[in-house]
Amino acid sequence: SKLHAEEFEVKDIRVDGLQRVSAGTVFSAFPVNVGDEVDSVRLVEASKNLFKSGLFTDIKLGREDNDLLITVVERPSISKIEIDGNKDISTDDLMDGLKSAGMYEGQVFQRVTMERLELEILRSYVAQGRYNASVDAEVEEQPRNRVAIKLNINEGDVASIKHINIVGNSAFSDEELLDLMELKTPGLFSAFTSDDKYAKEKLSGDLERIRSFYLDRGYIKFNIESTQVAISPTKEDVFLTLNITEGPLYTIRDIQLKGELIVDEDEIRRLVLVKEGDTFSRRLLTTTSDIISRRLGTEGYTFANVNAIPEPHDDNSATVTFFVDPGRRTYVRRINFRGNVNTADEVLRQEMRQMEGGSASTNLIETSKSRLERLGFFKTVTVETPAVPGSADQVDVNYSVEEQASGSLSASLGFSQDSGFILGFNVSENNFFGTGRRVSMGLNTSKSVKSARFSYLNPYYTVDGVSRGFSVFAKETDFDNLNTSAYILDTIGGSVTFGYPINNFSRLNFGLTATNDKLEAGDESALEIVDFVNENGDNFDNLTVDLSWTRNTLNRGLFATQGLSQSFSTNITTPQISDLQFFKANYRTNFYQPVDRFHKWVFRLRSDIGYGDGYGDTSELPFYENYFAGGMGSVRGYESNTLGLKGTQSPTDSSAPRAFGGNILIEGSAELIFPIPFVDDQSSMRTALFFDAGNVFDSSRDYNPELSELRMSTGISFQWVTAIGPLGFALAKALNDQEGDDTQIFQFTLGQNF
Amino acid sequence: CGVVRDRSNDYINAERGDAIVVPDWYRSSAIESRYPIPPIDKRTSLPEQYVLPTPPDATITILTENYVIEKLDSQSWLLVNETPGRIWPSLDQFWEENGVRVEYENPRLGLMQTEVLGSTLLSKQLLSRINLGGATADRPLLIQAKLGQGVKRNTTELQVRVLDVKSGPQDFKIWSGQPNRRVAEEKLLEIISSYLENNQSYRSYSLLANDIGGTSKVSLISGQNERPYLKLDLAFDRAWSSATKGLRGANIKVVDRDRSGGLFYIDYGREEESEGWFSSLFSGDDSDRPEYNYILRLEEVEGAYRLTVDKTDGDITRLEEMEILNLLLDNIS
Amino acid sequence: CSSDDDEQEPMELEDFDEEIEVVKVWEESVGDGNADQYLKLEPIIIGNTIYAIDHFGVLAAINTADGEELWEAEFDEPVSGALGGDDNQLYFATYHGEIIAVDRSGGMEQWRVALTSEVLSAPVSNGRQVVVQSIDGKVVSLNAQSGEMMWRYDSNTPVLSLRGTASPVITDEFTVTGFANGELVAFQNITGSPVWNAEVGIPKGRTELERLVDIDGQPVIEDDAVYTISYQGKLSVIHLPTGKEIWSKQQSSYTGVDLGFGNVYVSTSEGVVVAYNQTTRSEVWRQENLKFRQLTTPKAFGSTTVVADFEGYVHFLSQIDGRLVGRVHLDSDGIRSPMIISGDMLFIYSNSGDLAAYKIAL
Amino acid sequence: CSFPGVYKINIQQGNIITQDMLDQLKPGMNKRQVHFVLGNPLLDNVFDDTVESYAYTYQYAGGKTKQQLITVYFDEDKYTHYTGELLEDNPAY
Amino acid sequence: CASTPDPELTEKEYYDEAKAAIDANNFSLATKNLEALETRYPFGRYAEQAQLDLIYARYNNIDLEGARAAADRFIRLHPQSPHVDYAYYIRGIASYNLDVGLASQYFPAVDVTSRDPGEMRRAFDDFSQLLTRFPDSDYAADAEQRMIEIRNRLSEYELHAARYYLKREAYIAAANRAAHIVKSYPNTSAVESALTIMIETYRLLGMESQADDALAVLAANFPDSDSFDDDMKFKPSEIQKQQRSLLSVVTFGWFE
Repeated sequence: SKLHAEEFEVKDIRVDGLQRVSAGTVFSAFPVNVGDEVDSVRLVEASKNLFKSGLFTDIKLGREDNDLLITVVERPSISKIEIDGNKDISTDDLMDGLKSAGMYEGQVFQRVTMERLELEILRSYVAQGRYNASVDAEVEEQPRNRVAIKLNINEGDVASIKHINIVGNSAFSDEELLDLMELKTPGLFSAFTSDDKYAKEKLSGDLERIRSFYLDRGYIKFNIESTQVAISPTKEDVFLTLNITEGPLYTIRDIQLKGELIVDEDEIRRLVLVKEGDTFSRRLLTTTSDIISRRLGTEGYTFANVNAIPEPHDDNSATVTFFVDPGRRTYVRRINFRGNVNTADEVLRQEMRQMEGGSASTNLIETSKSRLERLGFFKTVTVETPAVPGSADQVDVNYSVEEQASGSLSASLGFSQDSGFILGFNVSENNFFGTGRRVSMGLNTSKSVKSARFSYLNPYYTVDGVSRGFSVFAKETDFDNLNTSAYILDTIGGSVTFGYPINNFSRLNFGLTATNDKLEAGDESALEIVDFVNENGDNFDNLTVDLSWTRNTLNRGLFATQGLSQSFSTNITTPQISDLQFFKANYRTNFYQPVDRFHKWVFRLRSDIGYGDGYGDTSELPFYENYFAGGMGSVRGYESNTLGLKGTQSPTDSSAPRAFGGNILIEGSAELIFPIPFVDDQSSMRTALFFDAGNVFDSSRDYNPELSELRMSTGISFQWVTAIGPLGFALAKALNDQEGDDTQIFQFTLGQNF
Repeated sequence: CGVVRDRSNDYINAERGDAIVVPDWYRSSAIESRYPIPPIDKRTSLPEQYVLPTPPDATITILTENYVIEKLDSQSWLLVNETPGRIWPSLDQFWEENGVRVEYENPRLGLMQTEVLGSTLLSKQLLSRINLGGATADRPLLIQAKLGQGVKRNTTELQVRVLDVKSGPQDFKIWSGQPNRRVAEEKLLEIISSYLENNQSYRSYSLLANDIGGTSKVSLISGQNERPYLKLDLAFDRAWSSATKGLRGANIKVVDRDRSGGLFYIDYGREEESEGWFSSLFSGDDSDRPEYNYILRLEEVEGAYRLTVDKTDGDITRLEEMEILNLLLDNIS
Repeated sequence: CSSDDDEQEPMELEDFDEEIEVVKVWEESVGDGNADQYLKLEPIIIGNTIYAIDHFGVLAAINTADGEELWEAEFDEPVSGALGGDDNQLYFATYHGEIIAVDRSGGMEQWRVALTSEVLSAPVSNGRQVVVQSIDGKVVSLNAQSGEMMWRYDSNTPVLSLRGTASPVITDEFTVTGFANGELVAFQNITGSPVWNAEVGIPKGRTELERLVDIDGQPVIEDDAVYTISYQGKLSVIHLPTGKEIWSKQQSSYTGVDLGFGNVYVSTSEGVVVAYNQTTRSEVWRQENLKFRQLTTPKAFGSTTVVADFEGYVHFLSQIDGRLVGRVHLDSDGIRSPMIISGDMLFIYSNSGDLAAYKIAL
Repeated sequence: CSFPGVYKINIQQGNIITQDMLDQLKPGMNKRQVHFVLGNPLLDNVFDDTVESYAYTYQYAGGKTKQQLITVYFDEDKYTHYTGELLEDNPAY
Repeated sequence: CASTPDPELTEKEYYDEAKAAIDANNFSLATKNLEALETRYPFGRYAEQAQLDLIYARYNNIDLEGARAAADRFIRLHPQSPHVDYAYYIRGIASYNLDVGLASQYFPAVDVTSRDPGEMRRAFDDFSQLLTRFPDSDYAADAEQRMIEIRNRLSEYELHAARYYLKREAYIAAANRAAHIVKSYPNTSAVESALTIMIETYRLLGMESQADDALAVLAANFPDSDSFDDDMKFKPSEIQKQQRSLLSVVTFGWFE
């Protein structure tokens, strides 16, 4: 049934050789219909179209009087793909690569795609410096027109860099330039960091670093003439040679500003970081350009574009011209939030400093982003400002957040020898049901402590951030087994607090707390307690006024890496109304300074200074208001609340003397926060090396603060924020513990983030 | 106390607001719901407590065996677990191998009629196999076969008639509902059934026979001598919204549309000139390039809607038509 | 469970019956040789003095006959290219990309010129001009007396190349050298304009590795024919005046070639020593017991062909059929610099700086 | 002592229009040209496309809000005139 | 070192085992069998049914992402199958429930409309495809009702933003949010309040004609809205000046 050249009218079309592909697919991909007049040219064209479907390895056209016969051979489908021998590139990445090229189980197998993929995988290995890697695919025929593919990969080993040589450098030494580079000749840690392994991307990164190193130090004409990468015949060693020409050192002759400045010229001139005579520095110029465009951004020109063009002259000086193009004044049409599945829209929107329908300002958008981060409800906050399609001067601002647990829930049922059965239920949530309100409540009973508390705070009672909150608490503590001197104290009370922002970072808070304390000094109580009770009685009603000022510029609510938070708070009992007259004042600071660009290494300083004293007819700070020190959150390495003077024992008390605290607290710690190796998602963990120092002193027993008296310790701490709350562990070594101090090597807390 | 309640069924009493009526002297074109809900035909009442529906059982369509002869009072037919498009060519093959020439064929009705049997040795053997050989050899006989869509999807029903005819040239007889020679016809069905069963490898499909029964709602008709068009077997607003959806799915830029005229003005297949504010600054407001280069027309023909495409300047080539319509077909929902 | 094919494991040395007796005439130590760098600091013989320089700039002149040191000079330079020289001056180059000329009588520095990149091969001089090739594919000719630039040639270098470059060979009229892109080019000595350009290695294959075609050995010229060989390319014999290829063989080596006894000797990149007959152009013999021992350029010496390896063994093969006839051991740090023959003496400078002279006892 | 009150941020809303923008308006311009001169109006108008409002408000530290409204009139998509006058200054933040 | 693959069953055996597992609510076993059937007999007679059951099994195995992926695959492989409407429907249901948090499902106090609907937007598109292609599917009614709820929820989200801006006294932002509701969510529960907000903000901004337009539309569509007193006069209700002075907060509003 040879195909005749001349035309004929198709009566029917028959397809032979189909196994899996449906006849419909063939008919729709073969643009010829029953009743069509066809000639060989049109048929060839049609069969080419059918071939394009990629489903068939072979298509033959035949003719039986007026029936058109299409005989096809289907491509086999892939039944299984196996990959082995790969270590450096994960199997999933390889599978994804195959999938994106249309090679996955059930799909049609195309040999040409297979070869292309082999080449691509090989090339990605070579790019990683694995020069003697080999990739080959075995295709095994299987029944029912299927094929199984086995990809054998031999990664070979990575050529290590044996020699890096820079030719043509005179202004800076080889060591200085080599130090900039990520690629190194094998050093001590190369087995871990594998920085001696050659990779093309790393080389281009290094070249860029060297180039900006020179351009930042005045060498405008610096140029990398050529780089050679050579390999030893055994393919194990790589030799890098960089040939550079430094060119002369340039200084800046003068600075010119061109384009529409929007802001007056001398304000812009003040922002320029370089002046006549300075050595030329590209980094300073690009930073200046950023500063100017951000300044224009605040004026509403978010699409401002500023760039510095140096014009070298032959007397080794250069004129720098800043071209300022403000673009159009832009407005924000809508602010959208994505990802706040549990947190209400208002909780995010009330942090916004940028208004919808207002002139767009880059720093208002940035401040809003850091305010969201400072809430501590979100693991990550990202912002983009896409232009609104169809309008040249409007943008949308899209914040996408990733929520994280912002509180702790702990129910404890335990037993310890000294406080017997412990039953506790504590929940504290800073974002109560996503409403942004802070709620915490606790019920705890044990032999030594029975307490109940409830507190509520609405940080945004008014839209400006005036906060209002209240709390009630009742507590009965038998101190004798809390390694503090023995007495029983029953307290009940409540407080109401208000607070309001006085500027972007600081707040003023004030409130009233009414308490009733009942004291019972047991026969084992320390003498100081007995004296106090004799002097002041054992039942006090106090109304204290609490005033505090806080200022917080931390960049994140949880695990900050930059910024400073300080708070100065005082609480004074009101003279006439309260039975006791005393005051306490505290100054706390928390300072973070990132070491590297990615904030992986952060230096932290924490300090906490407190002083309390009686006034009027109360001679000293009531002992139960004493500060305590030691333990987690204070001076690690010492048992909690055991630092400072001990209470003088009553003659009848046989047990060891117990800590009594003091009215002066001095405490601080310095930490180096470091990334945990081999763990990639560290957003909810933090490890740090720490040095703690601190103690409590007691002016009334003239145990006054001295440096030598400060107990010190060092060690390593680990914090992990889990769904039920923050866990804290610390391994600490007390440095100058003196006789009588109770040290503890391992300490942990649940539910207390600090 | 209502504090804790499973709310996953509350969606039942969400009510649909009715469209805003805008007093006629206002412009209302700005109002266009971004979340239109397509109309549905089947309105069932919703249970209070929602239960995830189990998947429909499509296995009933899988026959236990592939070739079954079924009888219902006098009628008998062969049920095959294959589409008619595939059985038709196999049947051709069967006649050929039994030396019988097919005189008349009407694939659209699935009807075949053979020549008078007995003219070849093979056809004589066939006659004897359905015990009509020997004594009755002289009387002229021919066979009619009728293929139809099975009750279940992708299945075929085959019936045969052995007809007594007068000698001489025959015409294409009308298919008779009643069997003629029942015993011979049933025997013939068995023979065909076993033939088909051990010729499964012969898998040839016929385009004509493929259409026996059943077509889909949206199809691309590209007859040889007429312009290709998308046939939308839908009411106007369903057709209009499917076309809109198709255009959006194929992300073809719709510059303007005229719903009453059934027209879409689209800008397709041109490099996206950089439309930054620079160009509007210098090239004045009406840039020389016309906003759209193709027009899609939705018009009603014989009860169904047709979507054709035309070019604004110059006449459109068949390739362009097929390209745009195929792109739309893939994305129409 | 895919078994790692044991590619490229150096073969163990088998014993054989000695047929010749090799005598060490003298041995001197000159600095630290190639130190731990991957260098080939080949010494040079001018007249009856052999000059050798090590990686740290220790230059010694030694009498070829008795190994007496005539003079020694110290240069505080990271020497990377082997010694070149002519009647009155010696030349060597450093990692800093500088070529330094010293006078041949006492090693006094005459001039020094900065080049564009590292130099790993020996400059060559014909008394009037010095031609030096740096690893960025550039060839520079300097006036021998003043060091003034005469001409310069740039060749395009591939993204990845084998470590090492060829040193040019200079005749009265032409300078010929091979490049990392597999091309052999001849230059007019005075003007430096390229006379012809022969493709010895043609890059083929899928990855940068498979496309390596460096020519790293120094070409050898013998009566109007240039013998050279490229890595993963060809052993080619090119007609010097016209640049036409006379004959060639599919072969691969990253060292040079030598002629002797009517044969061309090659040690391939897989450590097989092969001899081809110059006239019949067919393979005469091949020695396969030294596979993957990183062999140096073979040298025709007396009736033998000599080649040294990475463990410091020097193997003497019979020029007739390539069988092992003699072996000595010089320095277990290995021998990588090409050996030199002058008269009936063989001079070897080992990786850790031993300079030895050998003779074959008749 | 002047006790620090509640810090209230400034609220700026609406298009910032200047006199030289208004001077560029010429009757007969179409909407695109008007938008090019004045910028896109931030206030969506839903029901009436013959008028566009360029409103501007500025509330300093939660205090009184000063307002400005420029209404631009069109006839069949052709600019006719505008009403309203500008405040002396209209800061952006 | 190649692990020994478990024995290869016939197509029907895999299917029957999966069917039994589903009936016994052992959905992880069912998923394992169905996935094995699909890879070994990608084009067998049971392939279509297996892929359908896989959607159901994965959903009940609390693997909503997997159910969605299985539905996508079914739609791509069997566009003509009469049961493809089930795939569209379950894909929608999976997206609908993907982001539903514990709190928002069981605590009515949590106003779910002010949270990001997350994948519900995608659920709306999936259901919309179902309704467009299969208006007569028996899942259409349920899908439609969910679409109505999603749409209402989206419009309420806009209303929250509008009301915040009223409190923030950013009246242009509030007006735009309200206008956006009227323009893009014309047939939802938030339209009435949106119109009221438009009227009040336009009046405040001095845009009398626009305010009247909005009032006319409100009257036309919501004659019995409680913004009208009995003789149809408009009573502003949305804008309430918040007491933002410190004194009022401290004194619980007694003193301004």
